[in-house]
Amino acid sequence: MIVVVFGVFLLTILVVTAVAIVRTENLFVAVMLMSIFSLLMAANFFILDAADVALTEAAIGAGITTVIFLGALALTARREEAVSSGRMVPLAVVTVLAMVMIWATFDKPRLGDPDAPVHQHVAPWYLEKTPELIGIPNVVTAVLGTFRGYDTLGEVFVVFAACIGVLFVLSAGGLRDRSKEADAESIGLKHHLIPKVVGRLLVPFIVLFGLYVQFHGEYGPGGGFQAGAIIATGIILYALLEGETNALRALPRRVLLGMVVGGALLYTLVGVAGMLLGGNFLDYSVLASDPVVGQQVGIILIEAGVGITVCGSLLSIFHAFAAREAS
Amino acid sequence: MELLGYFNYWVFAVVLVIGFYAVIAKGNLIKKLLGLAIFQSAVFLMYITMDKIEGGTAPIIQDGADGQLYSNPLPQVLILTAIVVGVSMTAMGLALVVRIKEAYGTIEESVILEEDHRS
Amino acid sequence: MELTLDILSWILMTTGGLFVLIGGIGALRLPNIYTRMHAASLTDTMASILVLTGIMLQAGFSLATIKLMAILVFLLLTGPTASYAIANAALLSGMRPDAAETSPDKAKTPTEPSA
Amino acid sequence: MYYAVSIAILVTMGLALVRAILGPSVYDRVLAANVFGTKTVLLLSVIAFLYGRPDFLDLALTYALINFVGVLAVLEFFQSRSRADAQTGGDQ
Repeated sequence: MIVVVFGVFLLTILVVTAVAIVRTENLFVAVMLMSIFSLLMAANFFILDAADVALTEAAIGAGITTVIFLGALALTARREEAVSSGRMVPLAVVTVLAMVMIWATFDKPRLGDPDAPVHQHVAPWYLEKTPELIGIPNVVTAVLGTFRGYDTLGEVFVVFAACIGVLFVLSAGGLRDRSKEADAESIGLKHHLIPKVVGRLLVPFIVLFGLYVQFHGEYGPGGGFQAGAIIATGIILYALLEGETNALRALPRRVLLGMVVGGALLYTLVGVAGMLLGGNFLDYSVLASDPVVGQQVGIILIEAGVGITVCGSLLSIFHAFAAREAS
Repeated sequence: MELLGYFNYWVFAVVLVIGFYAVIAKGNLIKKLLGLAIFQSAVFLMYITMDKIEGGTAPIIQDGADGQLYSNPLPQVLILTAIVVGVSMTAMGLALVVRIKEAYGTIEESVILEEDHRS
Repeated sequence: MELTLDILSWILMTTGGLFVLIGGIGALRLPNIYTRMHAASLTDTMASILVLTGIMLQAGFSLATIKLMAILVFLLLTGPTASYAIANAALLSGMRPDAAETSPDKAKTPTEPSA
Repeated sequence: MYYAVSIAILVTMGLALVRAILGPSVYDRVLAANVFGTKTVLLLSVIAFLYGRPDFLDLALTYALINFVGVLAVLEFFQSRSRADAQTGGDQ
């Protein structure tokens, strides 16, 4: 019961943070508050029994979002110009909308109501059949990988498309020549001994932990999406410490693009392999003689594809922003 | 206590409209994107609120715990992927903002609209 | 034995909680950025050690204890480094670690110390 | 006793949030965000035990490893800004 009170407290300060983000005129402060907002969201997800979602929010919100927003801020403006007029109409619209939505919530089932419609339909079937059909403890990974594998394939392609879009938009205008001139500029944090030593120590651990999350995703919270984000964060840390160029020397743009394409391709090919072996698209049970083992092999393969694509996309996006900055 | 059961949905509604307000009332494009991220997080919160079940625990099946209730895995799967897609989309928006800044020299909506009218 | 461990971990966790609270109050109430950083970073390390050791005693010998140890080690590595990074950035931006600067209005009296 | 610790951590999170909103300088806000991060690590570890699912410590471990990257990004951001200001003669 006390945990419910914790949730109420966390949600209250979540609202305060959101108001503060909208009110502040300093965009840098807004980004800092956004990272606090993300921490609060993760804690709330955890309290609401969604460990996998909380892990995703942790992996994305703590590092990547802040880094990308700061990269964009460095390229644009750091302050917002105050708008004095025309605030009343949006405020009125928004207040009415909030009222209507709060009024509508009384028709929803209470928090944790076991009779809620959402718990009646397909979810009990997933929970009941996962140990039998897939043989792994983490139902979220099972649903993500096989029961709704088609959906996940779509999401992977959205990430892929977003990455290609960012590269198209930001690379226009002879980026490569300019980034070479800027080599001397991007020294990273070389002059800061303490962060450099500690950071170098941490990079391998972050990547190792990412791999653990990737391959432990069937047994605990984790999976390709989280692992890709964590590994990308580790490599971004390397780039921050050693400078852009050194990070690109370790993982060139071509390799990153290959990862983006290769991961998505791996996912699709697993689906096609299922068809060739006589099943349906993304039906993994034909991949091995024992259907349960086949499902597990399929999940490991597609999770690897997801992880590779997510890691490659996030790193490509980071490098695209950083290269603009240097030019 | 009855009413506390709805608190999550109220917070969802309030945070959603706060994000919406930033999108419609603020002129700064990065502020709009921050508002969009808040809006998106509110939707995540609503889905995850629905998955909670009283006396349940996260849907990772424990050995030797028969009769244990587990929260609903389906909303979690939807939101898990949506978070990663959300950050990619935010990056896409920021890339466009960076290009707008290079073309117009500003990221304030009012100034951009003025420039467009002049040309 | 069981009881001793329980009492010990209870003491550790309560002291840790107290330290967390003191650090939070210090980060809110102290007059300038460097003093606030002092309060915050002190508890980052001390409170983490106490709270996590307390939980470790509860967990016994298991995978959880190893994970808790890893969390503790990483917190002890990153916390002070983050404090260093913030202090360095603040110093570079020209904020002086001035002891006389106790509050915004008093800060104006000794504007430039002769150093 | 898990409850006592969690309540202390939650109150401190609230205080850090107040500091993050009040400022006054941007570094205060970075500091507050950092305090918030470490307190979240502690809170997640405590709640994992409160729920009796210690296998969820992975989450706290993620934050312990990754939170640091945000702070370093801020340092790099300010460093590149001061370098840019030195080149253009500063925009203040």
